[in-house]
Amino acid sequence: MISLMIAIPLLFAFVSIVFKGLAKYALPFIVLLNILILLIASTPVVENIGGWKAPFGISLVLDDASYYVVLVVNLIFLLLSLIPQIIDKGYDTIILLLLTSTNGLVLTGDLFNSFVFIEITAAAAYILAYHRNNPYGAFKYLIIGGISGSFYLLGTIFSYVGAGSLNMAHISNNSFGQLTAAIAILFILGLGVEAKLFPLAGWVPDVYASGSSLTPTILGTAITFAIMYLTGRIFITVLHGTFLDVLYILGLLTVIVGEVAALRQDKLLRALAYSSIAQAGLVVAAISLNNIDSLTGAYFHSMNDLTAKFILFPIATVVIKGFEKDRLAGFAFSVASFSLIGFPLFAGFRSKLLIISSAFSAGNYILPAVLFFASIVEAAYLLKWNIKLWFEKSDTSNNIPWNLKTIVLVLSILLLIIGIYPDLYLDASRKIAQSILDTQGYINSVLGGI
Amino acid sequence: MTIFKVAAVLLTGFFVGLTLEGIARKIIARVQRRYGPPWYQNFIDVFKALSKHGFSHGWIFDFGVLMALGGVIATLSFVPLGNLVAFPGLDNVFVVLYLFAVGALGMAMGMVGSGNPNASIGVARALTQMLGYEVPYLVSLAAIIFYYKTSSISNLMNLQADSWNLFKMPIGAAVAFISLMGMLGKKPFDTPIAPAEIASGPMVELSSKYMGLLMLMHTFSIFVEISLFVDIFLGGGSYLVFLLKFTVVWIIATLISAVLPRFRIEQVVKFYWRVPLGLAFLQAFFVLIGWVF
Amino acid sequence: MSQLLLILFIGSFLVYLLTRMNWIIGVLANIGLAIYSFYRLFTFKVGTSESIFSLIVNQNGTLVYSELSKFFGIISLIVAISVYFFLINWLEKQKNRAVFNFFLALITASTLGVFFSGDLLTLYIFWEIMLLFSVLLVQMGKEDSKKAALNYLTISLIGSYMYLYAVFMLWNRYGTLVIKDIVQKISVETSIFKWAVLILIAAAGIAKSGIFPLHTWLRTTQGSSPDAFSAILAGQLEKLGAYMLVLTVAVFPSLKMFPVLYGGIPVFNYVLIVLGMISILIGTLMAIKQNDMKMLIAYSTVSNSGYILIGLATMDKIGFAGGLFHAFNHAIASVMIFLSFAAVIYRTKTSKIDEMGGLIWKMPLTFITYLVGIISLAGIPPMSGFISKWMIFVVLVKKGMFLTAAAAFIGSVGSFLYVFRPLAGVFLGQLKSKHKDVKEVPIFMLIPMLVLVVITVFFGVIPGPVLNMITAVEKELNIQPLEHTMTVIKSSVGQWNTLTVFTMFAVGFIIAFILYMVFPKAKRIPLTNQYTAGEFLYNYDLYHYSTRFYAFFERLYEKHPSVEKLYEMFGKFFKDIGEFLNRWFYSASPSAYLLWFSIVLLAIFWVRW
Amino acid sequence: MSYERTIWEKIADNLRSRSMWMLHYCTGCGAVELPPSMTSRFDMERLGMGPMATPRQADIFLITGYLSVKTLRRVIYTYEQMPDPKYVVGFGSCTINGGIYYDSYATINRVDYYIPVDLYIAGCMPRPEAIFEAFTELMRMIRKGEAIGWKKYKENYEWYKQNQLKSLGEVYVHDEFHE
Repeated sequence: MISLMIAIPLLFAFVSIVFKGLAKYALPFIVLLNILILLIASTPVVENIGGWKAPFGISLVLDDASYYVVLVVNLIFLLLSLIPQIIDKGYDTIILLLLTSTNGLVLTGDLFNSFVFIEITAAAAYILAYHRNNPYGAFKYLIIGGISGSFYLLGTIFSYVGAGSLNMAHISNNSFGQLTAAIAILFILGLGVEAKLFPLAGWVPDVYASGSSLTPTILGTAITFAIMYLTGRIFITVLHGTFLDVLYILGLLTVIVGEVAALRQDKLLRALAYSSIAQAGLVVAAISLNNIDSLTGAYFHSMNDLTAKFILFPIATVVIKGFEKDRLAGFAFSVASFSLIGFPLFAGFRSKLLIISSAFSAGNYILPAVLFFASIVEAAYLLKWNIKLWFEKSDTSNNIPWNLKTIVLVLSILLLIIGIYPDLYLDASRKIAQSILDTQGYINSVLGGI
Repeated sequence: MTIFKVAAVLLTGFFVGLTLEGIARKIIARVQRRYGPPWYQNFIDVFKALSKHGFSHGWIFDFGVLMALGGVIATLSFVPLGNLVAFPGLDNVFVVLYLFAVGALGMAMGMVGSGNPNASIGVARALTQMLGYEVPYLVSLAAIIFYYKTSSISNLMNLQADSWNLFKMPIGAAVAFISLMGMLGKKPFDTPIAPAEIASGPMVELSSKYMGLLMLMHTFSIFVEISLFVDIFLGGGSYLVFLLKFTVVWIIATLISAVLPRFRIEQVVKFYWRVPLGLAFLQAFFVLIGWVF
Repeated sequence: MSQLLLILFIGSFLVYLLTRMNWIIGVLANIGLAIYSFYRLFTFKVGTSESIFSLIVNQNGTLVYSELSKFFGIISLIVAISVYFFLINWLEKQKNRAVFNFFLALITASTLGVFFSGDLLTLYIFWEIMLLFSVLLVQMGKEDSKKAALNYLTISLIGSYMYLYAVFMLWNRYGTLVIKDIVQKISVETSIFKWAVLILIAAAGIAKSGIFPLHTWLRTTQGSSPDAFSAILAGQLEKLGAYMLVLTVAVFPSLKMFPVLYGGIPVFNYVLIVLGMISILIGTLMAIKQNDMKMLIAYSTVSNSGYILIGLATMDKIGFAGGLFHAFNHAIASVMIFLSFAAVIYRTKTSKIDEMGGLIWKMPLTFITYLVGIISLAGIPPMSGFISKWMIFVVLVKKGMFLTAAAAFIGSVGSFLYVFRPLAGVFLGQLKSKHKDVKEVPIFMLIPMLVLVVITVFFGVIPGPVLNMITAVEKELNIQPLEHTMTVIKSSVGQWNTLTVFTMFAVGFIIAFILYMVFPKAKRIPLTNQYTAGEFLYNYDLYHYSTRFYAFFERLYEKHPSVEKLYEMFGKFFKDIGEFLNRWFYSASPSAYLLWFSIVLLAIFWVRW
Repeated sequence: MSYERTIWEKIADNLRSRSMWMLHYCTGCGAVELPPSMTSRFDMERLGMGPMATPRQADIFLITGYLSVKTLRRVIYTYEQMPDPKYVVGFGSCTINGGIYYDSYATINRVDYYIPVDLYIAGCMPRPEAIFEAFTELMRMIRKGEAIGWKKYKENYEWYKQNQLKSLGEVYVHDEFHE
């Protein structure tokens, strides 16, 4: 059943090449179909493609973690489909392709299969990066993306050599001595570029700030969330937490560098790009603490961040001058930026609180200090933009389409509600954290008790 | 009962103050080998000034002068003269010094209210000079209060029955005397009233009656300052002994001021915050480690 | 209490809607809210505690109504009511009024929230709400208020995040956040832990009340924020800093926790006293230099916060009472001064001292408010300001702390200088020709000013009621209470009676008045009839001494190291790093990306193998 | 001729005679005679007299030399700034009849036409003895109430004003640059 979630969008992607305008209007129905499948399926479901049993064939795993991640990703695509005007002419097939590969990325239980889906996502991302003629940025992203893909492949090959099979559960089942170190390094580099870690995330500002509202909205939210899930899955479930301290250091570096670089930006989109780098770094650092609270905090924070980014990026690209005309968009923009900074009564505050308390209980005093430094700098430049957009005298601001305005408003109210009753996001992220952490449960459900 | 005491204090301040000012002019004359005016010359000057028809610059000008004279009279009533103490328990050192500031602020406000920039420059100089001499004075007083554990002037007076503070804390007394010269506005420190530079500073627009009231205020303030010094450093004693000590201190101050030229205003603050303040801290340090003779 | 806070928050939304309709009704609603909460403050029974929404999963936020919160609540509401009354006419010239009113109502609500909060996290939440909305309010001022607002935000955030760090350290070690339980646990603590926690908590108080290291935001924020708001900022928000300092010094029993260093003062308090001394000196010396009158009073706030901190940190029955009373006096005095400045700016559209002069003839009532305000701020006897300064002097001298006493004396005499500069430059002297037709401010702006004048004079003469409240606070924090009657203040070193001082001043004034009436009446001459050494003057605007008023004194410390430039350097340093990062890592060529890629690979290899 | 005076006026005049504060209008060569009269040989202070910086505090207005059209304006302006009762003493022959410059187009020959002068001291710069003789004479006049120049100025103010305008054109110079 769940393989349909990959097959149908792929099918429609090819069909849409033939009928030009079809895909843009089919997208919502496909996503609704996916969500329907998800609602029917009760976790955990393991589906072996082509009938081959687990360690040999490719198996799609739908346990608590991947269930919620796929749900969130599909919801984002649903929201994206509700604002068709930002999807330009040829790009609806790319969006469908992206949907297929993200679903595949999350659902797959097989390492090589995840490599294939990462490559497809990356390919779709290169084309998206080219949106609104940003050739040099896309080219740079292509080069570094290709290299990281090859390292990811090397990692899969090494783990195949070590464990004898490509199935994640099977790999995590038997340890292979000092080979794990090599595998961990390769995976760090493979995922590092996509997870926007410090030295590897050079491409992010040029791609996100290329002026198109489609690229950052989808890349910054859905893809980042899927990659965060994959990092968690590989480094904790599969590799049992080797080299997590390296990830921790890279994550901290990313937070500091992302914030400091953001302070200097004089264009809003670039500043938001740096902010997403910093938030990604923070989530990676929280994941690398490797206990239930920090993981919950990490995913809760990642969800808040993607909700806020889904509001900030479209408004930032559409609204050039101030909010004099449309106060609602301004209200949503302010709520999103306050939640990003972590002011109380907003969603961001709850997740930062959780991360800090988990860091303290884990006896780690550095992460909170870095987090506070990051929030101070973030507050400085986000409020600078808020003030500039709200209170600058400005008459030439093109008006925001009505459907974008409603979505953005709904999301900002959602942020406010989460701020006071966080159960919606908190339970989801707690379930993701639990299922990532208990590797034994994952192995039993996939390998069926061998 | 206190009304008579207060009246006695004020009348002493008036008569003794003016006669001593006359004597001071006589001394300065004799220092300059001149014959000098009669001792009652200041009485004549005050009443002559009061009897003339002057000019007023509006209600703030009058209010300032009245506030000045009223503030200084209030301060004087709190200062014990020997054993003549108007308010036994309430004469706190800080209260007297900061009540004195009411008079200073009143005069400053009135004079600047006249609208003449000479007055503003004079008042700015007076306040800066006050910043100069007030700090070492207060620090040396703090040392004494810390040593005797009381800040009421009459207690301080009675506690030095055995030997005067002048001998117990000579450095503190020296600092207080230098600050006293600043307070009196005598020659080395009379930059605010420099007649040559800013046409007698704040007093530039003071015509008849106001000039008389300001001369009265000046007399009372001199009386307050020196009686403070005498009470705290020279023991005080009975009323006549107090007046004798008062005259001696006054004559010494006049002799010093008769021969010294005028400081520039920067030099005043720089001098006060270097020499007297250093000595005051030294004295405080001695008090802390108990080196009191 | 939570019910009152709920009413206030919902009320502020109501105020927003009302002000959008008609701004006078909105302001009246705001006043109604403030008066209602002022009334409710008196009806609450001290000591009650309620729970409020829960934040961390099993931890329930608590609200406690103690004597301390009553005292500070009353101060902030007096300030709030008088400024809201002032807004009835002033708000006319302010753009987007609805948002202005809305934020003001929210700030008052969150300030009360801070005073009521029983546990550290609820305090942090209200603190952040107040901070966010005050930043949004500050930047509605003049053109450079945007930069000032960001400066204010950064420094306040540094303070509050250090505070949050301490909260989590406590939460991690003791598992509870309620202040009462933490106090028991921390007083038996031995290790370095309690030093770190208290310094971090004090940081929030230092940032908010503008003590030495974190004081640079005050000048720019007060200088450019909307005039009515700078009154709130000085009166209400500084007192939050004072409340936090009371929290660190008195609620956390510093006497029991730290070894006594000198004169019965614990080591930790001595560190705070040194900071207080430095901020007094900086505040006074910089205030003397300022030409913009609002920036001048901003620096006087730095110096007076130094006094409050020194008063509180001595933990002596006189000193602590002096610190609290000075918080009260400084709040009332600085609000009076800022309201009179707002009135002057309302009429003359400029806040530079040397562009004005002689306004007393056109705005006498504003002048009287300003005069009484500076007499109280500078600590001169008939007004209430002197009583608190007297207490601080007495305790410093009694404990033999001569360096601090010298700084306090410099601060108090220095305050004569810098409060006199606007008095002479703005109100007295020659009236500028362009201000010929300036009229007095409308009646609704005068009422709050004159009410504050009455309050200051009344508490100057009969400080009884305020001192009773302070002794109640001292009893609650088990410090030995101050002995005083309605008008006599006793201390182990000496006592004085405020009423006799006032009556003697009145007697002296009457004597002078009699002398004034007896002698011949003086002829009133116009302002331009001056002694000009025989010269004929044509432009009397120039015949006014106010630019570089204390030039000779400022020359003494002209080349002083400036902390503001230091912080600007830090800001620029961060920006340069950002520039470097962007150029080398982010907008570099693909080959550079590969270089960094391989460097990461090598680094991990080198480290892990 | 002296006006009748109340008892208080008599006492006040007595006091005024014993403490006279002077404002020196040091024009021409008369000013050089004043320092010797103040220093130790002659000591003006023993009569209660002393120099004052501003007209507001001065009783006597000493004009110590010739007056030109330009300086007369300043004299009149300062004279009107002095509080009543005020006395003017003309110093040297220049104030009496213009002295050695009597025939110049700019000199004012008789100060008396423009402001009331109570006492003249003859001499092409009188020596200090003459100054003291004049001052004691002025003290006697004040005590007797004969020094009533300031009353005369107030009573026939128009006559004085007319004289001043006749010779000066306008007392307060209006400068078109500044208006």
